Order: sequence, then structure tokens, then C-alpha cells
Amino acid sequence: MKKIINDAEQVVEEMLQGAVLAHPQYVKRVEGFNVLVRANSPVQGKVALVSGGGSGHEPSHAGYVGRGMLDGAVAGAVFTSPTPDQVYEAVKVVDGGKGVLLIIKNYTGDIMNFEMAAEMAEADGVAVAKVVVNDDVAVENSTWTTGRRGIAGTVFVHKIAGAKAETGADLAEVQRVAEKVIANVRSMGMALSPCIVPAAGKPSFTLADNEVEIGMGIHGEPGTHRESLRTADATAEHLVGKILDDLSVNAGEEVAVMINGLGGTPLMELYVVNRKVAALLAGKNINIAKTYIGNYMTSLEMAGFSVTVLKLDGELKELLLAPADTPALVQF
Amino acid sequence: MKKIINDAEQVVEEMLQGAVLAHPQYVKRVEGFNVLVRANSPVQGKVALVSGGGSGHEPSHAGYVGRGMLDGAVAGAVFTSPTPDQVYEAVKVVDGGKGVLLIIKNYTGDIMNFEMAAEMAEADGVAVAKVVVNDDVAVENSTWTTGRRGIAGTVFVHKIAGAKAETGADLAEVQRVAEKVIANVRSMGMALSPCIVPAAGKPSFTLADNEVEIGMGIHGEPGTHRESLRTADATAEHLVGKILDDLSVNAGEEVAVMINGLGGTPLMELYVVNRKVAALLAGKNINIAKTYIGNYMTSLEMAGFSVTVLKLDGELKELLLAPADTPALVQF
Amino acid sequence: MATAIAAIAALAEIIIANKEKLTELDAAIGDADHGLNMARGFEAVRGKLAGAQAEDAASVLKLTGMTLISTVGGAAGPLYGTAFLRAGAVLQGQAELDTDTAAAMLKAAIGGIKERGKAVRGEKTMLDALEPAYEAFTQAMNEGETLLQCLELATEAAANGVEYTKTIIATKGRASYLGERSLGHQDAGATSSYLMLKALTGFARQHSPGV
Amino acid sequence: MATAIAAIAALAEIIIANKEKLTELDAAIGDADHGLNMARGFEAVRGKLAGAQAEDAASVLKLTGMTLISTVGGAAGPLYGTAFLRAGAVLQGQAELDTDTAAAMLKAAIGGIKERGKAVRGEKTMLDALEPAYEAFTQAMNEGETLLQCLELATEAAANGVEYTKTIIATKGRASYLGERSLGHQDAGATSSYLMLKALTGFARQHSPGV
Ligand SMILES: Nc1ncnc2c1ncn2[C@@H]1O[C@H](COP(=O)(O)OP(=O)(O)O)[C@@H](O)[C@H]1O
Ligand SMILES: Nc1ncnc2c1ncn2[C@@H]1O[C@H](COP(=O)(O)OP(=O)(O)O)[C@@H](O)[C@H]1O
Ligand SMILES: [Mg+2]
Ligand SMILES: [Mg+2]
Ligand SMILES: [Mg+2]
Ligand SMILES: [Mg+2]
Repeated sequence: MKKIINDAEQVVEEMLQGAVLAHPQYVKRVEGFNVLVRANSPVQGKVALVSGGGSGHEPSHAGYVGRGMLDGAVAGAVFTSPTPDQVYEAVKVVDGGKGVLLIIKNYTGDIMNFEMAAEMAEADGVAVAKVVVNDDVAVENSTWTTGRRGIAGTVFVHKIAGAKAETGADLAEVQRVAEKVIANVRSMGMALSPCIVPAAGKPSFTLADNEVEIGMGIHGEPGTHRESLRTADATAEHLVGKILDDLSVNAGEEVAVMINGLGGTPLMELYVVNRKVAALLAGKNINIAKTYIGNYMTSLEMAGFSVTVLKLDGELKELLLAPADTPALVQF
Repeated sequence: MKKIINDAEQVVEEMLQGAVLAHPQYVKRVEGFNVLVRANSPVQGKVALVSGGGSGHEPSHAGYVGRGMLDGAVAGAVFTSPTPDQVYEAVKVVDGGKGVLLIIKNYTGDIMNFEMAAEMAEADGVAVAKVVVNDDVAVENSTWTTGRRGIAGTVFVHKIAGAKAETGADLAEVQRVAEKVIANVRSMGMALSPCIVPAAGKPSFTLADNEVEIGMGIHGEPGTHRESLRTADATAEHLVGKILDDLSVNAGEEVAVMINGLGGTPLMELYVVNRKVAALLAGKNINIAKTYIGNYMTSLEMAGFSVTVLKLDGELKELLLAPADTPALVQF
Repeated sequence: MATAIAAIAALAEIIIANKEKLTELDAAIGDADHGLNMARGFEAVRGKLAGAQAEDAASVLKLTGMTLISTVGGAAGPLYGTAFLRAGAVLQGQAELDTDTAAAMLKAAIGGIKERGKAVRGEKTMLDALEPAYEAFTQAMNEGETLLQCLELATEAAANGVEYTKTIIATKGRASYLGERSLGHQDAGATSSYLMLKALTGFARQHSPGV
Repeated sequence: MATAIAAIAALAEIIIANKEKLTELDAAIGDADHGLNMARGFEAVRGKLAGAQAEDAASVLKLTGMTLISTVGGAAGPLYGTAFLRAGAVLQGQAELDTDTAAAMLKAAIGGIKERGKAVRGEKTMLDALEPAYEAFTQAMNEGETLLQCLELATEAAANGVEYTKTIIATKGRASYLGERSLGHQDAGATSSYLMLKALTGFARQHSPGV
């Protein structure tokens, strides 16, 4: 394991310290907790947004703490949901009197830990609402299983619900918009290489020299299948095909696209992928309102990428294009 | 070689197409050339900035084309300086009547190709000035060799000279500010792993399981030495030490810091590095005005990072903090 | 209570000793952290209990549950944490641990897990070790066996439950994403449940008057 | 002119055949692209000359130089490009290629490289092959040797120059960043210069009346 770290056990703590030192204008640490909140938290009179999850997905989620997106982010151990006490603390610190929306990715652990925190905060009289993001079409959606995973599409929920909260909307309205994003966002990824959880010290899976994993999860969970590496175009076509099988977008409708690097992928390759994704959408007369390209929801040093498509209506588009000022996403 | 591409020979072309499709609000292609310029080029009445170099350093340089930074970026073959005709074309397209500043990284090839382009453009009557960035303290600076290489510090030149140009300053003034940045910026990097030029198909060097290269160049040029991987803190201390040996910064003075990922490094590790870099500077009573952390000047999928320190005065600080709106760097 | 602390210490020992094994099981069909999470949690429990000599058994279990909830994370943290809290609640005010009380504790723990995780037996989770264990325990109890014998039979049933998880498709937890491809793999959480029962049985054997 | 085109084709062939070797040499002390760059350039030259049958020799050299400048990039592109442009300028208006003209062309090419690259002999560059080659060429010429013999001796001197680059420290080009650690390594650009002279010699041998 070759990593630029000091101590596998301290990596989350040291990362959080480094993040606060890098972005003091945006975030501050909640002392004693693995929680970063806006430097000016709590923002009074605004619904607050809290997200979080295991570490190792940086810039998710602390990178999206700032005006127009999140109010707080909770960091678990690497690839492990944070614990309820941590989430509870975040909720208490960011609440500005209008309640708190928890943005949870659909993993059993995340849901249970965030739910326990919500119960604790509600007992304190804080209004809490929850949304669960489940954009990964690699996993079959069915009610008798745990359903689809939440991956890069979560960033669109942060962006759009965050913009809505900034308008002064109430908790139910912010939750409604978040649910609308979730209903309209789909993603799927592929990996060229595994990654190594620092505390584990070795990769959780291995791939042969020319083998790739299609549809893997952002914690190295196995995907739909393995295959020989194909061209960027063929791979993009497969992923976009799966996404559009699940999300009906008609000719003339508008979408936002995210080409997300998993941490070890050169931007050059993401652009090559985007060329094909854009062409595929253009071929169906689907308009792209905005493309995000880069590392938004990573898996440590994993090489690979995911494609996310978000179907827009007037409301979602306006909120997507609204300003944001956070460490990892700035737009104006 | 495991890469998400279609054809090693077409990778620059397809990347440029993908970039224009991703960022139509920022950039357009100069037809027939590997040149991206601002969507609204030429901007009349403003000095124009052109940079470029080999491809494989994305988001450098096309990612910095936009308001407050560059006007045009020229992409060479992977890791190979662009040719004079390409640079010449960029200069002609972006010139808004106030002249063009070429921002060149200090490599023999880049200098010769950009100089030839400048001669061609000057023959056409375009006012052209040049600056050469040489921030890499891993290489000894001496007048009888080619001197130090230009690496991540180049992004600070783009940012600050770009902000100056935006004020309506004339070519000599923009050049003066760029030279001031160059005089005050130093960088040094280290690599955990090599990268693979697509057309070559194999890494240009190899490292043993626990071995790292200190001071390597962004094209995989060998560095000062190899050593066993040390802690993030020890490595950061070595690099910052080399930088401050060369750049005298006194207690109470202010700097900007860039912790730059080389393409395959998780952001988590960059934050761990930043924790130490910030502590080292704080220990010397040096104030950090702003920290940039992420992938700014990469070497394809190389794992590793560089640290850049830019000493600020009032003028540089104001220009650094000025707004920018480009695909890879937005601030307001 | 010294015995309760020692019993929890035995659980901590077996979990920490099997950190890698549990992580590897989770790697195959999950996200390769179950052993890391559980070991982190039980290290913390060890630390907490080191400064808690005087507490009664119910408090020890409660402290264990709270500590697991606030240090394990993932799915296992809330599930095992809730289980220990519920088991501790049963013990509240009980002077001694007899077979009946042990059965009630196991039942309460399983109830907590089912409530929190909304899973049932047969979904390839820890329940596939714990529910058969509970059944074996109560059957032995009804046949008049000693606490140690009940535990031994419960552990055996849990071991069979772990084997059984290899033969079924996961429909809860991270392995459910794999659908049919989860077949043939052993569930990590069922394994940690079995290990804890095994450690408890070993502990009971050492402290049993008959030995 | 068909002969000029065929001569350039011979250069293209040897460079393209040595693409990997030149890249490997550049990998050791540079950035691993010299072969790729030169091969890309000469592929383009091949393409350009395929549609240029009727041109005179000076134009062929000019076209070669321009094409190298606009396709090779890096250090080698401007250097070799300038060299071919300058050599072509010497040939302008010349009916036949005699030994004197060849010497003047070589001299002009080297002059262009020195002007563009601001290097001198002994800095571990292509000049360490080309300048000894020029000296050997003119010495042979002064001794009355044929063009072919002059070329053969020049090529031999270039080969020695390539060997010599292993013994010196680079102070120009990318290898200069290595300082002393550039010792022992052979310069890629000197090697491509030697290869081109070798190809020219081979070409001259085939077309020489004496053979
Ligand atoms: N809903 C559930 N009910 C009961 N047990 C579950 C449930 N979901 C997961 N588990 C158990 O948790 C184990 C995984 O724990 P762990 O790896 O620590 O959490 P995570 O899946 O969040 O990484 C699984 O092997 C399974 O036994
Ligand atoms: N200033 C110079 N003068 C003459 N030759 C040079 C100079 N700089 C570099 N070279 C030659 O160019 C070769 C490298 O060419 P190439 O690899 O194509 O360019 P780059 O160094 O830009 O990657 C070196 O091996 C050396 O022979
Ligand atoms: Mg987990
Ligand atoms: Mg090069
Ligand atoms: Mg797990
Ligand atoms: Mg080279």
C-alpha cells in the first residue's frame, strides 16, 4: 500500500484538520466531532442541509459545505457510515430554527445511523426531514431488497436542495425539491482498478491486466459484471444506455450531466468519455443544460468513472444554475 | 496500459472535443487547430493571455480559459510542446488589439516553439510579450544550463496576470505582474507512481513497491532522488524545506499555497499533506492568504503531489483574490 | 460487575482476533470493512470498560451498546449497539444470570436487530446465525440443560446458520446489490454473531462450576 | 525532384523504424517522447511528399522543414525543422548535389540548430553527433573523397559522437535537469541525428554511380 499518509488510523482526523486549514473561509470543525459546518453556522432563518457518509469519497461531502449547498457534513471512518452521535451533533450545530434536511445515500448503515440521529434530534425539538438518494442503476431497484445505492447523483441533490434552502423555503419545500432530484437522477460507473482502504492495507478486489468492473459501487462493492476493457465510446454507450433504460427522457427535454472521476482517473479520459456521452444525448435530441466533469464522488484512488444524468424541469434547472460557493463547487 | 480512451493517436483530439462539449459557456475550438479560446474571443480592449504545453496536464491549460484567467490555450501532443503554427493561430484569434502575453513553462521545446510563434505574430503586427515560468526548485537554477522547470506555479501566473489583464492594464503592465509572480513562486513535487503516455503504451520509469521519486518533473522526468516512502508529514517537510531554502519568506509575510494532485492522488491525501504544510508555515509565522487544493497541473494518472508557495504583496494578493470564471477555477 | 466486564472482554478478544477474517468475508460481497468496524468498536469498548470497574452488569451492557453505536458505524454499529442496549435492559435489576434471563436477553437483542434493520431470517444477515441460536438455546433450556450447554448448542446452531448463509441470496445489506452472485459466500455479520456466541460459550465454560 | 523525395523517404523510414528505441533513450533522462515526436513528424512528411512529386529538391527540403516544425513539437521539432529549412535554402537554385553543396547544407543546418537552441557542442545534444560529422565530412572532402565516402566518414564520426554523449553531463535540453545523473546515458537527439546521416549514406550508396 503506497499512500501519502501518516497513520492509517488517523487519516480521517488528519484529513479533516487539513480541510479546515485549507478552507477556513468556508468551513469550521465542530470540536470533538468529525463534523465540518459552514464557517458562519448556524445560518438563521434558513433550512439547514446535512449530508455525510464514509470518508474516502472526497470532495464528498465536506467539499460541498458552503453557501448554496450543504450546511454540515459528517465524516465516518473510510467507507463506513458515520455514527448517530456525530450526525446528531451536526444537526444541532447547523439548525438555524427552520429545521434540518438529512441527505442520506441509500446504504443500510447510513440509513440506520442517520435515522437514529434524527430520532435523537427530534427528541430535542429540532424539525428533521430525510431524503434517501438511490441513483445507481447498476443495482436493480426492488422493494424487497435494499434497493439501489446512492452515488454521484447525490451531489445534484446537495446543489439543488441547497439552492432551494437559500431562497428561504421551508423544510417541506426543500425536501420536496430534493425528492424531485432523486426521482430524476440516475448514475452508473465502472472501475479500471480497485482502491485500498488505509486501515485494510490491501485492495478489496483485484482485476486482471485488461479487465474492468462494470457497475461497481463507490466502496468497491462488486458491480454487474466484469469484462475486457473496451473503448471509451463503447463503455460510455453501455452506461448511458443503462441510465436511459431507467430514466425516460424525451427528445427536446433537458438534462444535466456529470462525468465523475473516481479519484485515480485523469481528466483527459473524462473528457474523452464526455465527448461520447454528449454525442449520445445529442443523437436523441436531448439538450444538455450543464455538464460537470471532474472528481465529485470518489473512491479513494480508484481509476474509473461514473456518468450521471439528471432530467431537468424549469424549477430544477433554475436551482441547478443558481450560485454556489463551496470548497469543491463554485459557480456564479 | 489500462486507459479509458478510444485510440492513443486520437486522444488529444477527442479530449478537446469533449472539453468543448462540456464547457460551451466558457470555451470554443479554433477550427482545425488544437486551440481552445474563450467563447467570446477576442475580448476587445484587453490584453490577451495565451498559455499551453503538452497535453496530459489537464486541467492545465484549457481549464483556465475564461474570465479572469487565460484567453487561449494550446494543446500539444501528450507531454510534448505544441508547434509554432498552433500557438501562432491562438495568438491571432485572441488578440483584442492590446497585445498578447505568452505564458511559457521553462522547457527548451516550449520556449523554441512559442518563440517561433511570437516571431510569426509580430511579423503580422501583433504585439507579443513572453514570460517563462520556472518554479520547480527540484532543479538547480543556473544560467549555464536550461534552468528550472515550470510546473504548478504556472497556474498562479495564469490567475494573477489574468486578473491584471481584466483591469484593462496594458501589455507591459500585465507582463510585469506575471514576472513578479514568477519571481515569487516556488514548487516541488514527488511521485508514488509513474504514468503512461498513451502513444508509448508503457510507463517511462518504474518504482519499487515502497519507493518514491522526489522532485520528479510533470512529464515523468527523473527527480533529485528516490527514497523509501516516508510519512506524509516527513515528505511535506522535505518539500516545504526545499521551497523555503530558495524563496525567502519572513515571519509576518503572507503567501498563497497550492497542494496539487498529479492526477492519481486522492483528495484525502492532499488534505493530510496540507495539514502539515499549513503547520510548517504557521510555525514560521507565515500567513496563508489562500490555499488551493486539488488537481491543477497533473501528469496523467501519476500518483503524487506538488507543493507550491507564492509570496504575496498587496498587489499580488488583490489580484489572486479577484474573481475568476473558468472551467477549472471559479472564485468570486 | 467484574464477570460482565470479563465476558465483554472475551467478545472483544475474539472480534479483534478475527478482524482480518471478517473484513475478507465482507470484501467478497460487501465493502471490506466489517472486521475493521467491529474491531474499532470493541477496542473502544475495552477502553471504556477499563475505567468502569464498579458498574453493574446491566450498565456494562448499556455502556457496550452505546460505545458500539458511537464507534462502529456502518450497518453493524446500530444493529449490534441496539442489541446490547436491549439485552442490558433485560438484565436491569437482575441479581444473577440464569438460563431464563440469558434467553430473554438473546430474544431482546434479536428483537432490537430486527426492528432496526427491518430484516427477517433468510436474508443472509446476522439474523441467520442469531435466530437459530436462540431457538437452539430455548429448546435446550426447555429440556433442562445448563446455561453452558444451552450456549454450546446455541453456538453450534449459529455455526450452522453461518454455513447456511452460503446457500442463500442476500436481500438485505450491501450484499443484496449482488443478487444471485452473493450465492456461495458466507455472510460477515452472521460470522461475527457466531464468533461472539462462541466467545461467550468459552467464557461460560471457564467460569462454570462444573469444570 | 524524385531523388530528394526518395532521400527524405529514407530518413523517414529509419526514424519510424527506431521510434521505440529513440523513445526509450529519451525515457532514461528526458520525457520519453523523442521517438514518438520524430515518428509523428516523419509520418506527416511522408504524407505531404506523397502529393508533391513535381517539386524541386529545395522545395522538398523546405516542405520537410515546415512539416517537421508543425508536427513534431517539443525541442526536436523547431531544431530539425529549422535545420531542413536552412539546408533547403542552400540548395535553392542548385542544379546538382555535389560534395561542396552537401557540406554547405550540413553547415547551414547545424547553424540553424545552434541559433534556435542556443547550445554548443559538448552539452549532450544532437550537436555532439552533427558537428563531428560535419568536421569529418569537410576533412574527407578536402582530401578529395567522393560524396559517398564523405558521408560514410561523417556517419562514423556521428556514431562516435553518440558514444561520446554517454560520457558527458547534459547542460541543455531536458536531461540537464538531472545534472550528474545524466552521465552514462546516450542522448536521444544525437542518436536521431546519427540515424538520419546513416540513412542518407545508405541512400547515397544505393544511388552512387560506383556501385
Ligand atoms: N438490515 C439488516 N439487518 C440485519 N443485519 C444486517 C442488515 N444489513 C446488514 N446486516 C449485517 O451487517 C453486516 C455488514 O456489516 P458492516 O460491514 O459492518 O456494515 P456495512 O454493510 O455498512 O459496511 C452484514 O454482513 C449483515 O450480516
Ligand atoms: N538547446 C538544444 N540544442 C540542441 N539540441 C537540443 C537542445 N535541447 C534539446 N536538444 C535535443 O533534443 C532532444 C530531445 O528532443 P525531444 O525529446 O523530441 O524534445 P523534448 O525534450 O521537448 O521532449 C535531446 O535529446 C537533444 O539532443
Ligand atoms: Mg461499510
Ligand atoms: Mg517532450
Ligand atoms: Mg461492510
Ligand atoms: Mg523528449
